[in-house]
Amino acid sequence: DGDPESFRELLAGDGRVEPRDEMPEAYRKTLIRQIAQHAHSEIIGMQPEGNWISRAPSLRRKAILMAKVQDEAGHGLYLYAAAETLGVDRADLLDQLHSGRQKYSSIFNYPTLTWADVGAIGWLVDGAAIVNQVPLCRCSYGPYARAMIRVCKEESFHQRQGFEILHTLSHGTSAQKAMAQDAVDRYWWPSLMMFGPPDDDSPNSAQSMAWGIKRFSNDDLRQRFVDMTVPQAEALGLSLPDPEIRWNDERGHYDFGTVDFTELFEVIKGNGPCNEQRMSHRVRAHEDGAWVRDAANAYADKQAARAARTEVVA
Amino acid sequence: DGDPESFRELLAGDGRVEPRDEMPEAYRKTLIRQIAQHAHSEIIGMQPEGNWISRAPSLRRKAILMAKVQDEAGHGLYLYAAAETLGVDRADLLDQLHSGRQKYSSIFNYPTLTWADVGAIGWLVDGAAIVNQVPLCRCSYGPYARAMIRVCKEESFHQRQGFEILHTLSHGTSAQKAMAQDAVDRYWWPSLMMFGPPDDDSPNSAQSMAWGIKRFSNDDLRQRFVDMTVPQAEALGLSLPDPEIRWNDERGHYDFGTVDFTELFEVIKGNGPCNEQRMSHRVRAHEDGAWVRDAANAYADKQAARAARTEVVA
Amino acid sequence: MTALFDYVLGLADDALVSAQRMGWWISRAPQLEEDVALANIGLDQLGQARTLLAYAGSIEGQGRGEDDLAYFRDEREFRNVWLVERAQTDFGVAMARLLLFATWQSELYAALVHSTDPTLSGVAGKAVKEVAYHVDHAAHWVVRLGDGTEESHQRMQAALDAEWPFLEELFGPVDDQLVADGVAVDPARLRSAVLTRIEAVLAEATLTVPQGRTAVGGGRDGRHTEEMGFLLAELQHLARSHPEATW
Amino acid sequence: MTALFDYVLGLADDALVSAQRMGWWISRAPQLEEDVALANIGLDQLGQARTLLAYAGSIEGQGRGEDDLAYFRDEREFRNVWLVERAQTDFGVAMARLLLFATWQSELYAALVHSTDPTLSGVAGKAVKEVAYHVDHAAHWVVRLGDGTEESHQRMQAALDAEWPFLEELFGPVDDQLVADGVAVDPARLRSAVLTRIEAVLAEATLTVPQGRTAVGGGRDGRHTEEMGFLLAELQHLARSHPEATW
Repeated sequence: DGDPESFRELLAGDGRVEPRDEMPEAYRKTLIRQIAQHAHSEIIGMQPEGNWISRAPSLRRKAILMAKVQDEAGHGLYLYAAAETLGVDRADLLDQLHSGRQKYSSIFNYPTLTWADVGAIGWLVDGAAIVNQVPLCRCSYGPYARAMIRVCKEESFHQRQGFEILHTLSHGTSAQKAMAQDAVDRYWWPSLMMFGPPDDDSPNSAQSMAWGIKRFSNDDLRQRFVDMTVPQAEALGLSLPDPEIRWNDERGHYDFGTVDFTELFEVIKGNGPCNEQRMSHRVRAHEDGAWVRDAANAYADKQAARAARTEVVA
Repeated sequence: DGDPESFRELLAGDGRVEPRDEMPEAYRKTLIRQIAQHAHSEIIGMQPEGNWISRAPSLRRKAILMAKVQDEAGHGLYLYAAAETLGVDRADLLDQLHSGRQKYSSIFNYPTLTWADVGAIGWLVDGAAIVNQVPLCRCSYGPYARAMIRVCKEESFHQRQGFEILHTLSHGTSAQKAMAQDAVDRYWWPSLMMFGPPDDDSPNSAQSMAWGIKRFSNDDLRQRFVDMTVPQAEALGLSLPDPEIRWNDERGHYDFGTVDFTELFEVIKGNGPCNEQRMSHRVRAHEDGAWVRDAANAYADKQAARAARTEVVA
Repeated sequence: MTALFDYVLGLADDALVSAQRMGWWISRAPQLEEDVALANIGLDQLGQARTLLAYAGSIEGQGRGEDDLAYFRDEREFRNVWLVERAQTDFGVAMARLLLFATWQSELYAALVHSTDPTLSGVAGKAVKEVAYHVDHAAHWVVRLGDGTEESHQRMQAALDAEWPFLEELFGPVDDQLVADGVAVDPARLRSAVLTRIEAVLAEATLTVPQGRTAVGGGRDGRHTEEMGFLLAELQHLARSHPEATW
Repeated sequence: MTALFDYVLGLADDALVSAQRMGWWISRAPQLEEDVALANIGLDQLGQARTLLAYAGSIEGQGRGEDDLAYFRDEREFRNVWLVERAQTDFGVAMARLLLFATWQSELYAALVHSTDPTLSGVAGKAVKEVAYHVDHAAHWVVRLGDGTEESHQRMQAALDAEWPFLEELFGPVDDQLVADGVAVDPARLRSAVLTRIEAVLAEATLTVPQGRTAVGGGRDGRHTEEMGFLLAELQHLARSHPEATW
């Protein structure tokens, strides 16, 4: 194809593409879309867990949860910064989120109904995110890869915290154990959907793999997540809501049931339980903050003008 | 004085002044101010108790409380209607409330901090209101007197319900009993202030008594309230926060301590715990409802126009 | 038995949660008459809830009364639809919601009058009269706001559009056997009558019948919106703070 | 002993309740950096609260820990000031409130570093650094909003006017003996330093120092605003729903 020679050499040698390197426009656009969607997911992802900050059942858990949701805001910042190295700016990306032209991960369109959901999100959703993201630490685009390294470190911390919440619940009162099981029952299948559609229904994967943005197929990553999670569920003393899960000695993997992707497509289309709520919460926060951002800009302009005046006088 | 002869005869014969009867302008103005203040008190008075509707500790209590606050709205309606017979309208009176030109009873500027406060308001505040209002059932102005008869009937029902709440609490757990005592401690003195300043500091009372609007002096009513309430407190097993209360055989009344009216005057000036909150709640409700009232008027106009058109055609 | 418990609880929780939200309006209504009216409606609903909860408790047979069920169940055990549980915001929204809910309740209770379950039939006989007033009241306002000013027309249409997605959940299935036994009413059977009545009101109100998305729902299975937990925190906090107390 | 318990509880509850309100902003801030910053501030306050509550529990000596005190006290037992307990509404209000609170905390903890009570002195030593950042952050925004646009200037002034009445309660008296013993700091002694610092920020922000009414207060005696009960319902509902549980 017509990709720049330098770009092809970098990819061939498993090197990193940096912002000033030449790169194909399609590569740049794909990255912007993917990084933006990832960033948007972090900030929309603040909502379902943020929903429990005021109600966390102990002060220690409240502190851990506040810190976790704060980390998600931080991840959003790293990722928007990585996207900005590709020549877009955060305000435009946010506009695209708010107008629905760019997406965020559908998993955040499910509600957190109980405290155990905070645990399930940490364990399953962050767990799935890590499986998705660890390969991105070796992504061909340098700023994205470096952002992912920081993100993954914190995510694995969050995943352990989620596991710990569920462990405490499943070893607590019977009501607590039931709460934990219920959360896992509700979050299991949506977590499997986080890896995207099956490989034979994933049109853009091949190009992303050729570009070194994607390293493994959706189904491979999904299998890796299942293999990692099934023993953890046993350690928790909780069941997974799939009677077909069993170890397959021949494959060296766990078999599992068929994911019903029609639900995922409904949620992506906007028909999940919380799509409207998540977007309107986000847009309201943005609109309510407009006067503050305007003021900060106006103040910066005034300060710059004052500094210029001082220089002229001096 | 220059009062109309018919008016003087009515008063002398303990008759009722009706809307079409001649009456002195000062009499009319005094009544408007008093009835409006009374009506305003009913609607502002919905707030402190309304504060507990969503949190009432049993469904039965929730129903009783909703019905009670509803009654207060109803009392407001009777009283605004009574005021309207004097040639003002409700919208103007509400404007005067909202702009601070007319007052409401200062007792509603105290917060309801616990469920027991709902009981204390019923028992003490409604109790004091009844003592104030029973004589008004014989007020010289007919529409006001008739409104008060309806109000007093319901108030005495409310007073019993408040007593019953406190009785249940004071015979409940130790935390419940403490809650009841605390509420009575906080509401006792403000309730005594509901009868207004001492007689020698109550400039308008003489004229109101001459006009048959007021039948007893502030201090007489206050004494009546104390005499009624002290035995009820004993029946509740709760103490009143005044060490000077004791039966005076000679007077045939209970003695009680000196009311510190500086607090009342502060609250009247706007410096009570909730003045700002009560007014802003009320004004917000009114402003939020403006489009609804406008729509109702516009619809009524359209309907009238349609009816007129039909008549012309017919 | 469990099916009947669940069915009764669904009806009870709809009424309880709606009453809880209705109570918010008292002292916040656009005019004093409306404080009175909305309190009335809330009281009717609360009364329905109390009778139905007491009945659910007796079906269960474990000694739980209306307050045990209202104050000591967790969110996932509540069976009400999403329509009634979201916070009150705007009077137009409140009237749109009440129109949908009360019209459905009206058709439901009219049919439940003939339930083979004598308690349900009795509850329905009383409720059907109350709910008729609720429908009238909501319709009164929907017409005035729809055919009032330019602003009120727009706000009423927006309110209706916002509430409409929550209507469908009311027609969700209930236990087949209960329907076969004539105890319960199949909600799907009510759809056309409910829609006909609502659409007649909307036509008079010069409003457009909304099209489009349906909310996911799930309240009958205890899957609620994220607003439900905050509603329960407020409803239950005092009672749960004094678990030994009577009130 | 009881006086020390009350004193420590007052400081703890200020921090706890402020943290609880600060948490509301996370996912609602005007920009992402601010979600991070306000979470940080809330976390610092929550950390202060936890240490102080644990210390209060040990003073009391009845085995109550931080969670017993946070989740199982009733409203009348909370000792925080009114400034921190009212709901969050607007970013300008949040920054006005934080400026007042953090400046006061800053002077308080700077003085408490010299407390004869080693635990308080230790808490103060850590808190004084955290709080310096809170003051800077609030001042940063108060200046930008005050000296930003016409709209932001008006909103910031209105926010400041709304919060100012709650400042005075922070200077209310504490137990004389504790002050005499060098355990506690007399808050009245902090007034002029606090006002001087705040007024310097307001001058830079082109804002006017408000005059006028003082809120009644009473938080130190457990007399709160009517918003406090709703805050506690949310804070405590889950813990109170499972009194036997550990988390």
